[in-house]
Amino acid sequence: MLWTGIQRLFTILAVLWGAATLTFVALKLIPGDPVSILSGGANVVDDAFRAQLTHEFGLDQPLWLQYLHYLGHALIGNFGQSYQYREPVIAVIFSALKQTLVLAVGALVLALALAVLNALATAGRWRYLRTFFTGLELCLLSTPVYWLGIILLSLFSFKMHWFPVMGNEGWQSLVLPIITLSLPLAAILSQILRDGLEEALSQPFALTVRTRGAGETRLRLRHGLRHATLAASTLTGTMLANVLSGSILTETVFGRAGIGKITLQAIASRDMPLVLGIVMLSALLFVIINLVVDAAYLLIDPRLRKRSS
Amino acid sequence: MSSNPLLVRTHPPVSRRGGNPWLLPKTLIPAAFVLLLIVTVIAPQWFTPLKPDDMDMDAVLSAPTLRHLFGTDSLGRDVFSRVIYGSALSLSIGLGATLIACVGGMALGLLSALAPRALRRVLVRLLDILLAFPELLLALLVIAVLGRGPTNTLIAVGLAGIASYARLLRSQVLQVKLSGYVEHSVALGESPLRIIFRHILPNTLRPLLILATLGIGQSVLTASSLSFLGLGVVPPTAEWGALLADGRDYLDVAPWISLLPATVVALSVIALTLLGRRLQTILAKGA
Amino acid sequence: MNKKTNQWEKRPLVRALAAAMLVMASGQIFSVNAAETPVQGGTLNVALGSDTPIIDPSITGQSVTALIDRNVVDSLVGQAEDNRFTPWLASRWEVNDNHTDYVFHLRKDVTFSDGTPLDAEAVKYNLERILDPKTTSSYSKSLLGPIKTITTPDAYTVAIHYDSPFAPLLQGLSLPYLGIQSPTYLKKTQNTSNTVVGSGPFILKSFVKGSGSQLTRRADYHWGPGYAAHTGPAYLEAINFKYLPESSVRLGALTSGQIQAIDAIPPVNAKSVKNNPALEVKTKENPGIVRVLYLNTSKGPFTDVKVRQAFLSATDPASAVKVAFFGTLKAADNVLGPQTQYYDPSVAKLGGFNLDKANKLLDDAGWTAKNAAGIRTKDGQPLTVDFVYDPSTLETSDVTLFQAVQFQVKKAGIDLKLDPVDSGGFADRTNNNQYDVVSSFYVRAEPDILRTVFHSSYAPPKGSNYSHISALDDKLTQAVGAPDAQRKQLYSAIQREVIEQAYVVPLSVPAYQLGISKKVHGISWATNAKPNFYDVWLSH
Amino acid sequence: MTLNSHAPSALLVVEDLQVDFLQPQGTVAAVKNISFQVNPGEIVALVGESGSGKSVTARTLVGLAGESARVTARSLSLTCHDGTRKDLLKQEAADWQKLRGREIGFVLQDALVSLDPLRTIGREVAEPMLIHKRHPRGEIPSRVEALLHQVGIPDPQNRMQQYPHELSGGLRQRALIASALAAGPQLLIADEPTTALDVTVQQRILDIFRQLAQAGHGVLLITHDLAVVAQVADRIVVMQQGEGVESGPAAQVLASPAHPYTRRLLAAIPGADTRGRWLAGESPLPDVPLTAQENDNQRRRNPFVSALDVRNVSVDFSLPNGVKHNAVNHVSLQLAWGETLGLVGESGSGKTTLGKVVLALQKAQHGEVWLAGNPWSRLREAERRPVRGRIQTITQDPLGSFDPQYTVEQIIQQPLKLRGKLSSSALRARTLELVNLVGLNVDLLKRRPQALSGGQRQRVSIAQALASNPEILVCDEPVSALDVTTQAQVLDLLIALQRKLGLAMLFISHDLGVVQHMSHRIAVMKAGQIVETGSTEEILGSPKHPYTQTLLASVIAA
Repeated sequence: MLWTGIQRLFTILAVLWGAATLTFVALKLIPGDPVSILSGGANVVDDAFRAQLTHEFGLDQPLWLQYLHYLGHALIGNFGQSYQYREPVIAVIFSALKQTLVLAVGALVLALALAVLNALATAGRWRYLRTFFTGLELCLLSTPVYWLGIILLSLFSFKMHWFPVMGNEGWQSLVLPIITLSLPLAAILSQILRDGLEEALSQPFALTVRTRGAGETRLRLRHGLRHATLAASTLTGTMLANVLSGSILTETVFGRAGIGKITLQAIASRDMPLVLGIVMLSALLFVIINLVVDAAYLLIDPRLRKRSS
Repeated sequence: MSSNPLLVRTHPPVSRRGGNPWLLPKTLIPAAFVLLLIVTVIAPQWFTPLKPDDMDMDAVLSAPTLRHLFGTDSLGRDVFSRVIYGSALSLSIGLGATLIACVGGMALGLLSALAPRALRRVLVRLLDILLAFPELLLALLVIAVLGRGPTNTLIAVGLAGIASYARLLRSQVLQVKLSGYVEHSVALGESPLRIIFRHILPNTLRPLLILATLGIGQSVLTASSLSFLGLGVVPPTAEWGALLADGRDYLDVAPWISLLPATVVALSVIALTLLGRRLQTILAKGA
Repeated sequence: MNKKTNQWEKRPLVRALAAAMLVMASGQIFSVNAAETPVQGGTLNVALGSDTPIIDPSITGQSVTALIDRNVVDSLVGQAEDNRFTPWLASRWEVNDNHTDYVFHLRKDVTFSDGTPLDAEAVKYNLERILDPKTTSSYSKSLLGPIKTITTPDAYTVAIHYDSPFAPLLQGLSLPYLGIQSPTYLKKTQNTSNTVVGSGPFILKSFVKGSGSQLTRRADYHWGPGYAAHTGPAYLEAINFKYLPESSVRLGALTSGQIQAIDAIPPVNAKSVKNNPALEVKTKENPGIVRVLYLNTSKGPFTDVKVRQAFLSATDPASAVKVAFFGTLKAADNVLGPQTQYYDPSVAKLGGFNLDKANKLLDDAGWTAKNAAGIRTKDGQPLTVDFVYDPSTLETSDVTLFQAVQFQVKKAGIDLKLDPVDSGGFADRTNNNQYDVVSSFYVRAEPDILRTVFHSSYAPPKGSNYSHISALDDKLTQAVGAPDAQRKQLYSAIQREVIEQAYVVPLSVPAYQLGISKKVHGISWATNAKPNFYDVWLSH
Repeated sequence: MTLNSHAPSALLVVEDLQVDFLQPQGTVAAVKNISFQVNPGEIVALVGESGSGKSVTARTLVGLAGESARVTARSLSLTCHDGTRKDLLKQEAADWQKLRGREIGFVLQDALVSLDPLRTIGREVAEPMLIHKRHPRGEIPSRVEALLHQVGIPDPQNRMQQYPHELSGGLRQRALIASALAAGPQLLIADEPTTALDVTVQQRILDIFRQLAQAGHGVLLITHDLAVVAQVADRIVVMQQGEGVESGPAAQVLASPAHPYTRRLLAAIPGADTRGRWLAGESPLPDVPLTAQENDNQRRRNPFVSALDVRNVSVDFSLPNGVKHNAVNHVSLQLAWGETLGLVGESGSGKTTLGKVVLALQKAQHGEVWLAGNPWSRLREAERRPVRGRIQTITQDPLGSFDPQYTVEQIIQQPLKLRGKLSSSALRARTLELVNLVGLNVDLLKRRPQALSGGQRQRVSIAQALASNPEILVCDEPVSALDVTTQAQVLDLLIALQRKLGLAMLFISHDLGVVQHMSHRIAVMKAGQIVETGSTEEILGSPKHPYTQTLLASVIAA
C-alpha cells in the first residue's frame, strides 16, 4: 500500500518534471527578448537598464544554471516572478484561476446535467427525439466554440439584453460563458452517456430489473445511469483538456480574465516564469484529476476494489 | 453461451435494408459533400471567377448579390471566393495535421506498447507527459516556437494531436496483444514479427483510421481556433478560421461576412464526421 | 461633433482656436441638453479595449495605466488641451532660459489618500525612485531626461538641475507617468505593480489585471489642475474601468446601456453609434508620431532612397484609411500629428500618392524586370519587403489598413509581405534587424518624441529608431534644449527631411475615440489624447 | 401436439401461442402454436436447442418479447394472488409492471451479469419489494435476510452487503432466485438457471426449485439440458424451431420419446453408455485411405516414449493484491500415442492453465513438459517454433482465436503459410482437402467466421489445427458452447479423425459425460492438482477419490 503510494508520487513527479523540462526547452527555443517585455512597453531602453533587468531575473546565467534554478525553486512551489506582472507567478495564476474555476466548474456541472437529462430521455427510445438530439449534438460539435459564443452573445446580450456582456462581475455575466463552454461538452457527454446507457440497458441485468416490475424510469435512474457514468469517466482526461482549451477561447470571446487569457498573453510575451507555472499547473491538475477519477472509479464500480480480506 | 441469448437490445438494431450500405443516402450525402470539398481543394477556380485577394475598395461590405454570392468583406474582397479558396487551405491543414497526428501517434503508440521493456517505460512516461498538456496549449507553444503561417499551423495542430492517437493505439495494441487470436497464432508457430505485421497492425490500424476520419473535422476546428486567437495564417491568406475571426467585428453591420462562412465550416465538419461514422458502422459490420 | 473635428483637421494653423472652440462646443451641448448645473454622484462604467498588467505608472509605459492613473495621481504641472502649462501640485515654477534649472513651488494643502502630506521630500523621493535602476523604471525615467541633481531648498520647494539643456521636462512632468505617489506607501510596499496611492480625485479601490479597475471619489479633494472646469471633489461617486477586448462585446455593452463609455469604437460601427440618439462619439486626435511605416534604411531594398520614395508614392493613405476606418480617422501626411507642438503643415505637399512617380523611381533604381506574380525584380531577386508586426498591439482596422496598403504597393510591383508575430517575436526581429518595415505610433504632445524614434542611439533594442537613421542626430540633440523659436525651426527641418528621405510612410493620424452615452457630460482631454474624468458628471 | 384441457387451478395457461417479429424483410415467426400449462406445485420444462423459441416464449409471458413482437394466442392467462385470471394479451405497459415480480418471478442465466454488478445483493433482492410496496421500508432488511436464508445462502447478514462478483457462482444464482421471489410471486420462470454452473453446484440449485415446487410454486424451467430436465421436471415440452413437437409427463417423454427430434436429442447426449457409438447416428467421415504423409506421421512415432510427458509442473499467478495463486500444483501426466486423455474438473481447477503449459503458451515455474521424448517447455520460443506444428489446439471459443479480419480460407491457410513455400495451387488443394476432411461446405471459404454457426466455426478451428499434420491435439472445452446435436456431430468428428489420423488428444472439459464418451483415460483435477488418474472404466467403475465420487454422483444420464 505504502509502496504503491510512493510509486504514484514518483509518477506524478516524473510527469511534472517532464512537462517542466519540455516547456523550458520550448521556451528557450522561442525567439524573443524578455527584456523588452520586462521594460513594460517603454520605447527607450538603455544598456544599464537592460543589464539591471537581465541580472534581476537571472537571465545572465548560463542556461543549465537557469534550468537547475528553476527546477529547484519549482520543487518548493516557487515559480518566480512574472515578467509582465512583476508579481509572484503563483499569485498571478491563483487570481486568474478563481475566475476560470467558476467558469469551468459551472460549465461542467451544466454540461453534466444537460447530458444526463438528454441521455436518460433519449437512450434507446423515442426515435424521432433521439434523432433530433443526436443531430443537435453533431451540430454543436461541428461549430467552433468561439463562434458559438459570439452568436449567443449577439443574440442574448446585444439583441435581447437578457444578459450583460461585461467581464467578470455578477452571476449574470457568467451565464453566457458557461453555456458557451458547456454546450460542446454536453454534446460529447450526451453521446457517451447515451451509448453507455444503451449498452447497460441491453445487459442481462436490465432484463432482470424489468422482470421485477421496475418502470423505465427506475431502471434508467437506479441502474443504468451508474453504468453510463463508468463509460463516461474514461473520457475525463479528454474532457478536462476540452474544458481548458475551451476556456481559452471562451474567455477571449467574453473578455473574462482567467487562466486562458493569462496563458495566451504569457506565451505571446515570452513571460517564461508564467508559462512554466501554467504548464506545471495544468499538468498537476491533470494528474490530480486522473487520481480522483481512479478513486471515483473504485467508488462507482465495486468490481475494481481489491478484496480486503 | 458465448453468443449470449439474453443480449437482446431493447430496440432491435435496425437491420440494413437489402443492398449496398455504401449506397444509402446517409452515406452518399456526406460523401458527396466531402467530394465537393475535395474538388474545391484541387480546382477552386471552377467555383468562382473571382480571386480571393482582389480588392474592390468601392464595394466594401456589400451584401450578397449574384456577383458576390456571400457579399464582400471590409476590403471589398469576395467572401465566396475566400471561402472556396479558404476551404483548400483549411482542409489541407486539417488533413495534414491529422496525418501528422496519426503517423506520430502510430509510432509512439506502437513503440510504447511493443518496444523492449526499458524503452517502453520511457515512452509511456513521455506519453503521460504529453497527455498532461491540453491540446490547444501544446499547439500554442508550438506556434510560439515555429511562428505563424499555414504550414506551422498544420504542424502545431498535428503535434498537439499525437498524444491522443498514441494513447488510443497503445491501448488497442495491448488489447490485441492479449487477444485469443494472437495467443493462438503463437500456438500455430507464427513468429513475433509476423504476428505484429499480420495481426496486431491490421487490427489496430482500422479503428485508428476511422478515428482519423473523424479527426480531420476536429483538426479543421482546432486550426480555426488558432486563427481566431490571432495565431493562424498570415493575412491576406484566406482560411476559414481567419474568415470567421475577421468577420466578427462586422456581425451587426455585415453579418454575411462571417455567418455564411461559419455555415460552410459547420456543414463541412458535419459531413466529415457523418462520413467517418458511416465508415465506422459499415466496416464494423464487416463487409 | 464630426463636422467640427473635420474643420479643425483642415485648418491646422488655427488648431489652438479650434481646440478652444471644441471645449466650448461640448460645454454648449450639455448646457442645451441637460441640467444647467452638474449633478453630483453616480458611477461611470467605462469599457476599455486594452489592458495593462501593471498599474504603477512609474514602472510601465502602458497607456491604459496612464488613463486610469490620471484620476489617482496628480502631477506637478498640468497641460491644457491648447498645450499651455497650468499649476497643479506646483502652484508656480521657474525655468531658466537654456532649460537646465527648474524650480517648483508646491501647494501646502495637499495630502495623499493615505494621509501623508505632500512636501518637497515626497516629490524628491518619487523622482529619485524612478531614477534608481533597481526600480526598473523605463518610460518614466526617459521622461525625466539626464537629471543631475534634485534638491529641496525648503520643505515645499523642489529644484531640478541638468548639466545639458533639457526642454521637454515640463511636458513630461504633466503626464501621469511622472505622477507623484505617497512616499509612505512606496516605502512600505515591496511590489507596487498592483496598487497605487496618490493624491488624485479618486482612490484606486481595486485593480484586477485582465478584468479592470474600480475607483472611488475622494471627498476632501480640492487641488484640481489649473485647466479643470471646476474645483473641489470630482462629481462622480465612482468610476469602473472594465477590460473588454472584443470590440463587438464592448460596443454591445454600450448600445445595450450596460456601460456609459467605451474606447476604441470599431470604425465600422462609429456611424451607427453616432446615429444612435442616446449615444455620441468623442474623438481626440493623438499628438506625437502618427501611424507610420518605418522603412529600414540599414538593409535590403530600402537602403536605396529611390525605393523608399517609390514606396511612399505608391501608397495612397487617403483611400486606404477611408476603407479601413470608414472616415473616422484622417489620413496622415507628415510624421507628426497636427496636434503636436511645432507640427509643420507645409510638409504635406512633399509626399502624396503618385503611382507613375513610384514606377519611374523604381525603374530608375534598377528594379525593371517583373516576375509572374507582377512583382519587380532586380538581379533575379524579387522586390519583397518584410513587414513585421504584432497583431496584439493593433486593432482589426489597422490590419485592414495594412492589407489595403499591401494591395496598393503591389500595383507598383512591390511585394509587401505581412509577417505577424507575437510580442516576443516582434522584439526578437527588431532587435536582430530582421525586418524591412515595422509600424507604430507614439502619443506625446512634445516633439522631443522624435528623438526616441530617429536618434541613432535609440536603434532597437534600445529604442524605436526602426528606420535606423543617424542623419538627424545633431538636429535632434540640439532641439532638446534650444530656446523655443529655434526648436520650432529645427523640428520643421526634421519633419521635412523625414518625408523627403522617405524614412517613414505616414498612414493615418490615430485618435482616441470615445463612445459615450449622452448622459455623460464634461469630458475633456489630456494632451496624451486620453479623456479626463475629473470634470465628468452623469445626468439622470 | 395435444391440447391440454386445463384444470381450473392452473397458474398459467398457454394455448396456441404465436409470436411473430416484424422486421424490414418481413415477418419472422419465432414461436408457432405452442400450448402448455403450469399448475401450482409443478415444474414444467421447456426444452429445446438455441433458436427453438423457448426464450422468446418465456419473455412473452412477462411481456418483454420486444417492441417488434406481435403476440397472438387462443388463450394466455395467469391466475393472480387474488384469484382472478388475467388475460396476458390485454395488459398495457403499466399493468405489466404490476404483474412482473409480483405475480411472475423471473430467473435468468448467469447471475454475474443478470444481477446489477454495481449494487449489493441486499439492494438487488430488496428491489421488487420496494417496487411492489409489499412491506414497510423498515422491515425490508429482515425480509431480505429471511429470503436469502430460504434459498440457502449461509450468513445472509454479511452476504447482503456484498456485491455479485464477490460471491461464488452458486451463491449468486441463489441470490438471483431470492430476488425473483422477493415480491412473492406464485409462478417462477427460470431461463437456463444452471447453465453456467459446475455440475455439483447445479444440483443444489435444482434442489431449490424442487423445494419451491413443493412449497406450492409453479415453475416454468427453460433449458437446453436434458439432464437437468430429467432430474426435476414433472412435465416436459420439447420445442424445435418455434414449434412444440412433443409434450407430456417427464418420465414418459424421456423413456419413450414419440417424436423423432426428441429421440435424436436424447441419443445425442454423451455419457458412459454412449462410448463406442456415433452420437449423431452415423460416421461423419466416408472411408478415405490414409495419405502417404499421414502414414509417415504414424511411422515416425516412437512407441517407447510418450507423446506428451508432463513432469511435476506447477504454475503460480500473483494476484493484483500480491497474494500468490497456485493454479497448477505439481502435476504429472503422460499422454500415449493415439490415445485420448480426458482432463475433467470444475471451473477454476487449473485445467485450462495446464492446457496452456502443455502448449507452451504458459511458463511453468516448476517442472517440465517433454514432447515425443524431446524437451519442449524448456526450449526458447525461437527453437520451439519449427516444432509447434506437431501439437495443435482447438478451443471453446474459436471466434476469439481467429483474426477478425480473416476469411475462413485465410484462417485455414494460416498454418500452411508457415511451412515453407507452397504453390498457390498446392495451397488451394490442401485447403480443399482439409475442408472436406472436417465436413465443411466449400462455399463457406470466402465467408468470415462471424457469419458461421457455432458448429461450423468449430469445424474451421479443427481444420486449421489439422493443417500442420499434428500428432497431438489439445482440445480445451471444444464443445461446451454448442447445442447437444451440434456437440454430438463435433464429438463424432473428433473421434473419427483420431481413428483416421492416429491423433493423441488431451481433452479438457468440465462435462463428465463428454469426457466419459471421448476418453481412453481420465484425469480428475481439483484445485490445481490431479486427484485421480485411470482408465475410463476404472474411474467410472471404482472411483477412489471422494471428489471423483461426488462428481460422478451429480451426473445422472438421461
